[in-house]
Amino acid sequence: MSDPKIEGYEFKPGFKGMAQDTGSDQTMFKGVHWGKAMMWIFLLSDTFIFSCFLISYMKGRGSTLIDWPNPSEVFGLHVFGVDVPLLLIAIMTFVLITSSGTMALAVKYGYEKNKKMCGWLILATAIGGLTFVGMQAFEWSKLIHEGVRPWENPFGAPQFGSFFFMITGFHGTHVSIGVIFLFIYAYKTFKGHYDEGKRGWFTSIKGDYVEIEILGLYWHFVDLVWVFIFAFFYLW
Amino acid sequence: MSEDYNDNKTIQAQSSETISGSGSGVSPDIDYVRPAEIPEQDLYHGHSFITKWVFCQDAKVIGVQYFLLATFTGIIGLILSWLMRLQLGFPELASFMTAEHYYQFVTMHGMIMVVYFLTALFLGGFGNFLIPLMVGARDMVFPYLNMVSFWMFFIAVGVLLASFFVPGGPTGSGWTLYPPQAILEGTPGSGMGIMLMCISLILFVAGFTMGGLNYLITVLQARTRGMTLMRMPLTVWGIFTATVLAMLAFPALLVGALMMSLDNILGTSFFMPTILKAGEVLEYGGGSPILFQHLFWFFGHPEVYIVALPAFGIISDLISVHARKNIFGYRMMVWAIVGIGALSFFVWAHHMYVSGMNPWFGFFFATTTLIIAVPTAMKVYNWILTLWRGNIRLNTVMLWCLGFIVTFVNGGITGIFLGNVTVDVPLSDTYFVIAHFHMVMGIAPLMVIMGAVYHWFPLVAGRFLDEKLGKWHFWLTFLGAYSIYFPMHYLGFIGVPRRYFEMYDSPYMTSAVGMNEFISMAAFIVGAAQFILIYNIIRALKIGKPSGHNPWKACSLEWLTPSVPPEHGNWGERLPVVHRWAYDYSVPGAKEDFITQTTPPSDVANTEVEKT
Amino acid sequence: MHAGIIFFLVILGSVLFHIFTPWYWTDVASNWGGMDDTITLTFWVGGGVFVAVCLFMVYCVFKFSYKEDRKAEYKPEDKKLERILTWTTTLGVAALLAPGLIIWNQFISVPKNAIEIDVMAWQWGWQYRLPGEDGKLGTTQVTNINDNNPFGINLDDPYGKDDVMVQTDVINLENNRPVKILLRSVDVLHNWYVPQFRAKMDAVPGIVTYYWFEPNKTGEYEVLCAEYCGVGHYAMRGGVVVQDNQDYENWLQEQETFSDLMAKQKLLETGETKLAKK
Amino acid sequence: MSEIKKQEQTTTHKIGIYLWIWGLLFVLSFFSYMVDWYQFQGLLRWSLILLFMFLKAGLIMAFFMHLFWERYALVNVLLWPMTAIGCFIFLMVAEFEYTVFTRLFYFVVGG
Repeated sequence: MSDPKIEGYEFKPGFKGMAQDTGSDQTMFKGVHWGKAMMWIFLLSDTFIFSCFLISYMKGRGSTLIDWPNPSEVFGLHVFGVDVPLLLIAIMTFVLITSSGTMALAVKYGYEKNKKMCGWLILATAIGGLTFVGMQAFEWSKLIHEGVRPWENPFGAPQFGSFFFMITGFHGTHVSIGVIFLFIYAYKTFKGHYDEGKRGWFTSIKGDYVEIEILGLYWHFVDLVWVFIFAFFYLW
Repeated sequence: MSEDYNDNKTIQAQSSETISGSGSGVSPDIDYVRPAEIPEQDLYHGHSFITKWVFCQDAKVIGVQYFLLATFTGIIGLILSWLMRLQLGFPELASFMTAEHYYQFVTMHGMIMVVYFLTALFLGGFGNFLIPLMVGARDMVFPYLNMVSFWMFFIAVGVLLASFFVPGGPTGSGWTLYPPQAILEGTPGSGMGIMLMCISLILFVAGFTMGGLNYLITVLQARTRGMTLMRMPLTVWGIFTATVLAMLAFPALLVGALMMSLDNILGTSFFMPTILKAGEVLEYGGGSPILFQHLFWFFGHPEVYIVALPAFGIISDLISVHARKNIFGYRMMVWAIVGIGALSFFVWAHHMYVSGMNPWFGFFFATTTLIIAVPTAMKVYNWILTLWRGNIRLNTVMLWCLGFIVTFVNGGITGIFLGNVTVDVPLSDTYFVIAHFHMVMGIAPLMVIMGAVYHWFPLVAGRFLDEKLGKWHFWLTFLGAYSIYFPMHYLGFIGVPRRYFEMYDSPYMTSAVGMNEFISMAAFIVGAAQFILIYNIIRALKIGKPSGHNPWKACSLEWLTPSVPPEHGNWGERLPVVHRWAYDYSVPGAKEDFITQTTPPSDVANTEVEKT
Repeated sequence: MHAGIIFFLVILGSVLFHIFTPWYWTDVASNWGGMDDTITLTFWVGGGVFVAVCLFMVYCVFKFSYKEDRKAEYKPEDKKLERILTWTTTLGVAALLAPGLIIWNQFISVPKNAIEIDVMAWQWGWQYRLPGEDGKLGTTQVTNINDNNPFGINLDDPYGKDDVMVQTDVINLENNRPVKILLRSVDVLHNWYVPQFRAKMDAVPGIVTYYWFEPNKTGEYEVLCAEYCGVGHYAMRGGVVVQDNQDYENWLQEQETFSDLMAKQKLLETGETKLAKK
Repeated sequence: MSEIKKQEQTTTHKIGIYLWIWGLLFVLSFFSYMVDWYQFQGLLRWSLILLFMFLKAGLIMAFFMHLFWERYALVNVLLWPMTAIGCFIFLMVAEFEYTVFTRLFYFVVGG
């Protein structure tokens, strides 16, 4: 994204530009919408939440003397007579990445004011998210059926269940909130709220396609967190 | 960038006003400030009583709401501290109090004062009121979110206070809420009490996040023309940096509170190892209590600076205004605030030297902790160097500032005792710690709050607070508080551990009895003295002397609003344009002893003002 | 003006209080006199800074209080002065830090000849275990604890058999012999703290923490719990008796070992079964 | 203002770049799944997991979240706080090793 044009302000690249932007008046992030800056800072804060979860998980898993269950087996599926390790998780990962891709395209079409494409892509993203949540529900019920509880499990260290339900639950909550907002935004896109600058339902801020990018940031972040959970919880 | 808030007329009006005050034959372009790059903010103006005063979106009203609610909880905390002091000083008079009660009061006093009083007051109260005014914004950038933030805080306080009325009472696990005892029988409020505490904290964090995003984006993205970061008053710097810390530190508290709730309700074992209680092995195992302590202090240490940094910032402004002198070494002050803030994330385990963590951490954390002493000391030097060759008005506000310097230096020095790992070993968990942190993050910030109230009350209400009452208030508070906490250090030297309901009669502790009685007396007086302020405020609202515009002759923007007190939208028709930093006091050659931030350079061309 | 005088009196009062205070630390009774020295050092440096800063402030209040015709100095920055102050402070802080780190290094490295003592804490009391002839403590598990095995010693651990059990809250120590305190808790956090020995450490359930000291004054001392552990926290006391070599050996002889206890238990059980048979 | 608007409209990225990144993410996810499928163990497993994880995270942040095109002022504000997390992770590794050491030594192995 090349820099926006600002009257009376000349952009410099790289770290020089950083020093110049920081030292300038009015805004530090040049050309960045208030809402977008807010979402970034919020995501930074949220990153710290997930980091604390994952650090706690590391500390918990590292200091227990009971063997940690092998996630590859616990999360394996038995399909067509063969045991496939991590099958469901792999599918979930692919679904989430797919939805992340559609979201990225939705943002692009949003900025091009392509209402139809943008709306359909957001809807596709929402459906992807919904599928993910559904599969997570399936995974939870499967594990609960096998006797995994937050306080115990038949495979090994009790902390396994605790951390599993807590971390995936917290991530799942993020996905669910995202899905709700995706549906709302899809509705608003199709209705043309962003074209005509219709004010929001509560905040009375005028609508704009930048809101799609803001929602996109959130959605990509959810995907980003899943990358880490996938690596640390399922593969490690 | 978008046209959300676009109001083309205003933008045009602003852009055309690139040259202002081009009179007096000076070359006009020294007054040039580049045009506005942010469109005018469109605000929701309340009409009814509810939208104007209850669910209000005006940051100033929200600030006052925060202030009042925080003060209310603070008074509850104060009453709890009276009860504690009654037990410690005159146990025979406190026969109604059991050990359970005592520990509940200790816990609630600590949590209320640190989180629900000081944090909410500095960031929610002063932050909301001052940030938009000081950076020249019409309001916070997301007024609706700001309103929700306050009401979340309101609910959080409600939940917290509700815990007084549930079976078992509020939690009595100390404000640090250490598991395993926090959720085990044998600690008061280990069922509902700790649950409500965790819920309340989670709500507080959620609410604060909404407010904090507002403060940050307002400072970063909504400054007025000419307002660079290095021209902001230090108050804004302090609150801004504290908010950054809060945004990054509260997550750890949130995670800790959530995990402990799960341990409590679901019986998970995040923090719970195998435990034998009353001859029975509980259904826990494998968890690590130290993990909670790490999470808690990863939040807890930045939290100390969340309280301290706004105080640093505000005090710098107050001293500068009332000493009629620029703050000495402004850039050093800014970098010190930022540096202290950044370092505060690398020092947390100095609260845990004797917690049984990996002993090698002692080296790391002692070093990082003492490094923080350097920028902090620089700030102290700069405050007193600002007084040096100033023209000090010895009014109530200045008295609070001087009181702050004495208490803060005292508390800061004892901080070096506790940060230095070996020195900490005999002193930690004793009254020395209590005395230290009350001095440095109880009394010192309180001095700042009081100074700030006397300083900014004219802006909020358009009237002065009474000076005579103010002086009584100050001397009672300062001398009283100092005589509470200064001798208390020596209890710590004797080795009296903290959180003792009764001292019993260990030979070396009997001498503490007399001191405890004295401290309790002082505490009652200091607490009562605070009601002078409440009386003073009520009195001033009715019959206070009207203050008019800029009564202190300050340079910073908040005093330059067209109407006092400022209206919704702050600036009337046109946003101010800033040409200098907020500290041009006593510039040689200037007509008056202050040059406001909005004075264009051409007006003061004949003075020796420095370029900022 | 009055303000300046009162502030001056406050500073003066603080200094006088420190000089004449009847409240000060008890005589150190262990090798950690070094901790007292670091405290004293910090006191001199820190106290000096405190007095200097505050007196300077008082001076400014006297010298520069408001006069209509005076104009304050206008000097935003003084690079040189700031640099000097920064470096002096850094040096001072480093001078305080260095001895602290050196003594901490001693604190965490236990001498080889230290006798290990297992201090077991619960709500709200203490008991102690000493290694027997083999000089080693047996491993433990919280789940093993019962009336016959008050310390939860693992029965299959050969080192545990001869462990000496002191099932009271008073422990005897030998004068001038380093002890390594191994802290263990079965329920919540505790802290075994004797003010005269200066050192302290939390007992954390689920792990074993340690610290060491060398008592060097015979006598009786009181043990306090220094980490909040529930409503009984303030009443959780114990005792230490530091004795000379001979007295200590005598005391040690009288104590019961784990195998004694097991034997007694077995005797009791067989007696009971015999009784039941009759 | 209107000028800024026009500027932004013309600077949306070509669809190709998104599709490319999308494809790369699939490939990387597939690779990291393969790490488990072939049951690599030990150092190889961990370094591969971390490698693929950071590559994926980097791609998402840089291109999907547009961080690659943002100005350094924003990028640095977002990335520097991670040092605190890094420090936290590093110290917690030392901490759990110490915990597990005391547990093994005093509760299991002894001597």
